[in-house]
Amino acid sequence: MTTGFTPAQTSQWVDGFIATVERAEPELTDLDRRSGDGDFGTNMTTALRRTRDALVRNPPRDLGDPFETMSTTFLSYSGGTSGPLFGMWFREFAKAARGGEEFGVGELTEATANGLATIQRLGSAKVGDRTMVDAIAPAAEALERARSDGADLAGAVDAALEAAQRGAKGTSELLGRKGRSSYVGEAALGAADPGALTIALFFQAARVVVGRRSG
Amino acid sequence: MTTGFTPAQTSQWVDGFIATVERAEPELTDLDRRSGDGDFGTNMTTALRRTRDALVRNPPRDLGDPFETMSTTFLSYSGGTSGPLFGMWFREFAKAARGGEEFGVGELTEATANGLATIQRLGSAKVGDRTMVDAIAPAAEALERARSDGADLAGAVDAALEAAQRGAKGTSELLGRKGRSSYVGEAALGAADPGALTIALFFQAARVVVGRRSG
Amino acid sequence: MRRQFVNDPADLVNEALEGFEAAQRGRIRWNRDPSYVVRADSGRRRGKVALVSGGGSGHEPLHVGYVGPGMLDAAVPGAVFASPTAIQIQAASRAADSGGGVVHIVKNYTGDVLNFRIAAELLEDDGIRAEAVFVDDDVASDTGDGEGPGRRGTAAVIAVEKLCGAAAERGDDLDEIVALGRRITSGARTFSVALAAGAHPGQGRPSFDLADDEIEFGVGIHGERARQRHPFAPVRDLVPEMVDRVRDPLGLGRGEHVIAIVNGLGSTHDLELYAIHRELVQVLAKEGIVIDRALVGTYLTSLDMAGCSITLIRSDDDLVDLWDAPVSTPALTW
Amino acid sequence: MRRQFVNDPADLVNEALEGFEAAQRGRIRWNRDPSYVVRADSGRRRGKVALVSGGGSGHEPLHVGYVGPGMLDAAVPGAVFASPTAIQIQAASRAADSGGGVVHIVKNYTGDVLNFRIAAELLEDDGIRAEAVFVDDDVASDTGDGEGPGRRGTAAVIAVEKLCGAAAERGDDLDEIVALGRRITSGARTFSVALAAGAHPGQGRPSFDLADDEIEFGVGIHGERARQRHPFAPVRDLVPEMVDRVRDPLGLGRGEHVIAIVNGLGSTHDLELYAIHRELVQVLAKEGIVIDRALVGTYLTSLDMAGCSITLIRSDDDLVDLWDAPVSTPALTW
Ligand SMILES: Nc1ncnc2c1ncn2[C@@H]1O[C@H](COP(=O)(O)OP(=O)(O)O)[C@@H](O)[C@H]1O
Ligand SMILES: Nc1ncnc2c1ncn2[C@@H]1O[C@H](COP(=O)(O)OP(=O)(O)O)[C@@H](O)[C@H]1O
Ligand SMILES: [Mg+2]
Ligand SMILES: [Mg+2]
Ligand SMILES: [Mg+2]
Ligand SMILES: [Mg+2]
Repeated sequence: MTTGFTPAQTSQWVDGFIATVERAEPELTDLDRRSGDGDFGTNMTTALRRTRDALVRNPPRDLGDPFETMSTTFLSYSGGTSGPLFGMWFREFAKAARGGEEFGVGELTEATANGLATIQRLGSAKVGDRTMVDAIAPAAEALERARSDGADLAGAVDAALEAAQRGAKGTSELLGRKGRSSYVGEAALGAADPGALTIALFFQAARVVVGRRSG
Repeated sequence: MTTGFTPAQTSQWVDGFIATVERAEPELTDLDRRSGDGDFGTNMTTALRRTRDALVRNPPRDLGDPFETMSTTFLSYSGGTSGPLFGMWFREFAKAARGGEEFGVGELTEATANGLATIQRLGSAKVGDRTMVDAIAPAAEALERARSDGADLAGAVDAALEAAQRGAKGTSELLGRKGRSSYVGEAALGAADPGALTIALFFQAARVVVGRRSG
Repeated sequence: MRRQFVNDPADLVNEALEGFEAAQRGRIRWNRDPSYVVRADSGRRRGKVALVSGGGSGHEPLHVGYVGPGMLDAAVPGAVFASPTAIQIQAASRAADSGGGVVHIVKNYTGDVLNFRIAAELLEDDGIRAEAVFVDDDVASDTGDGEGPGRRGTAAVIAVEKLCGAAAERGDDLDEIVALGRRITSGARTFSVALAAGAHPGQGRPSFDLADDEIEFGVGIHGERARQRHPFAPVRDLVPEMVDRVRDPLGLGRGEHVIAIVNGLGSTHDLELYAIHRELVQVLAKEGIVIDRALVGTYLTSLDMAGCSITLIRSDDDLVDLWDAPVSTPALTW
Repeated sequence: MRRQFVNDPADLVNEALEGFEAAQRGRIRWNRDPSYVVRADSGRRRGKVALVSGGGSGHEPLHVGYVGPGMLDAAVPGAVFASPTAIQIQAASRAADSGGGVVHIVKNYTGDVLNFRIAAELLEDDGIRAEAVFVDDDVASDTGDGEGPGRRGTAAVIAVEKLCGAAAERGDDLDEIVALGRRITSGARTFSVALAAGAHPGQGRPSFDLADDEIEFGVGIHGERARQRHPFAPVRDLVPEMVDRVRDPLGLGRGEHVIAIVNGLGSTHDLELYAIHRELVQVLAKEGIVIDRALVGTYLTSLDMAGCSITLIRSDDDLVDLWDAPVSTPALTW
């Protein structure tokens, strides 16, 4: 039974996330083309490439450093709406991890809850508005439940991933009410929200790391 | 034998000049079209119409007033190159007449000589450059000769007119070396310089007044 | 096909900032990365509230041209028509802060609002208090339903920067300046029209085309078209209609006082701007509205758009004093 | 089709001057007929040499924008691109004179030269001494044969007005100021390029057309085409060539000092002008030429021409002092 991500593992998590999003770039861009302005993939990969460079130049020393670096890169370089919001999302992960030895269920739950609160405070999207919030909110709920149920790390990550994926998929039936998708109306129906999918990819990258260790 | 223009006659002279130039406007404009930019006639008649208005508003009281008014109008309102030069030309007539009782051969000779000097100082055109100077210079010479020969007013005016007309006609065989006609080269050959012709019209208007009195 | 004096269009903003810094001869410092422009003497007067503004580039002289004594302490330029990032804003605010806290003057666009809000949160962790004045004066974007991103910010931001800058110089504290900025904003409205859109650096075409007999009526400053088109008309017809749009929501009546800004949006000539101001003076005189102060010129552009805006700002003695206070920046000095 | 914010184009200049006067709030007075603009406080300082400039309109902010303490005492605007008349110049000079005589600062064009010369003769009869400084900095119009009207006058006139204005303020007498103006002029050269011509108010078309891949190289400020066209090129290639044209006739060498003016001719954006200035700084640094002072912005226009000029003026300590002296005009203040 695993209790939390080690510093090496938060690094693997972030590395894996970068690789996954880069692979998904064409798909994400296409989704943003159907519901927005088609720059989502570029916005992501530009910032993520810089994260990778920064992590090479300044290798992470602390549990929270990979998140911290990713946060700063998104806040420094990303142009779109999603960029600064993701920057603040990763920042909550960095805060929860900072100085710690392990990133356990408690930290994960806390970071996700704070991330949700921050993104909603800043972007004022509600659940159902067809944004990344539609993936984050169910993940946050699932984590709260997992924590109070005493789930282990793998179980908590699994629950979050499953909830985020479900939420992300569900956005394909939603009419946009925040961001650019609010301008295209019904035309976006059938295509999922790329921001929400990216949140799911983030938990999926965590799942891979947890699986690797426990497997 | 007439000794000089009376105040009533300088008025008639200027009025006659205005009327003559207005009648000649299409022809003058056409000549400027062939050797310049085609605005000569408009430049003249705009200023002359204002002269007529100004003379109605402030009827001449002095021998020099008609010239004075015409000078100021040209210096105030005329846009082309010829406008300010004519303004200074009429100004020499005003100066020579100012305060006097009659505008005689002496005044006429003096005004023409000073007008020539002023226009050459300001525009630095020489005889043969295809400008109004080609009419003024022979008129000035003819007047000097008439004065030293002791000619009467009608004789002096006749001599000036004849010389100015000859000079003006001669410009049709000249290549421009000052003003816009210098840009068109041979294209202007065969057409006389409108500025020079206007000088001839000025002496012709004088001739009509002298003729009227002596006739 | 429109062309510009550029190298690689992607480098234009940074190259311009480098040239801008060189021309200012030490009065202003440009920090390349993260990119911001700051008064060379900033931080000297301990406790003075720092004023920081920013937004997309392409609106020059806004905002970098307004950095200097009596106006901004720092300006944060984004890419052309794109918000600066939160990290840029945070860095600029840190550099500008003299211990008195920071006022962010922000034109109301989603990206700008988001990044300035984030920067304020980052600054909180740095122990620096940052409060925002969101400027939303563009009546053409007023949907009236309280939904959506709200009215856009445009030329009133110049007055907010000038007046709050003067208040900061005289020693007003952060809360006072924020309250002042919000008061100015709530009494300010702008209406913009265009005869031709601007063209992005390196792009051959203007961002929209317009028929010869049309005016874009209520245009934005990022190449957004207006909701309305208006038949081409002489300024004597156009200006009264523009004034109607700004006066009505302000409820300006006889005997009231305003500060007026007649702004050129890029390629509109001074002759035109002054001719427009003449109409404005006549219209307001007829309605008994008193122009306390007027600014007429090219102060906020949308690249090389052929267009202009009219801004009216409810005025009073305090605002006039602040307006008249000295200011010494690259683009506004008296 | 280019359009403008105008009523009847024939009224534009006068309407603009009326709006201009209104915006200046009493610092400047516009005399309608004969038309000239004069400092409201002119004639107050007995014996100060008066500076009067003028020329066609359409070049704003030149010259009316430079009337004020430290620069011009009066400016005389003609119709668009047409000389003011001698009577206007005479009236402006009379109004500006404080007993110290008048210096006429005149861009070297046939019409302007003629009318200013005539005005000086008229003023002589008024008992006012007027001497002219003819500014002829445009290298593109240098035929080299001493024939014809000579080099045209362009952006160097701004420096002549600023520097002579400062000299007049400090009490230099008429002969000193004329000598100064001539010294500045003889050490000043300008080269101008355009990507698109301006359009006359009310006229649908720009005064010339240019292919997409061409630059008008050595353009005039009245819609005259250049003698040369140049293939479109990035500023890193363009600026060194422009610098060559102005540096060579001045014989500027390593270690010499200049004042530089990078001027936008109408619709060229500040971003572009600053990017051009960056190139200028690099080129001159490479050649060891020192930029003592620089002015970068839109100071002399040719209606809405997309173009720019680079002016270099041989500089020394005295000129730098005069440059730094305070100036307070609608378009230039420090
Ligand atoms: N107000 C908001 N709150 C949370 N997420 C948002 C909001 N607006 C947009 N988003 C997210 O941002 C994504 C689009 O990002 P991006 O393409 O980078 O921005 P832009 O729309 O500015 O081009 C959407 O898929 C959505 O998930
Ligand atoms: N330098 C000069 N000296 C004397 N007369 C001149 C000179 N240049 C032009 N002119 C006269 O001006 C006339 C043209 O006047 P006008 O059409 O008003 O001027 P523009 O050429 O500016 O349109 C010519 O016919 C010629 O007589
Ligand atoms: Mg997008
Ligand atoms: Mg986008
Ligand atoms: Mg002509
Ligand atoms: Mg002409």
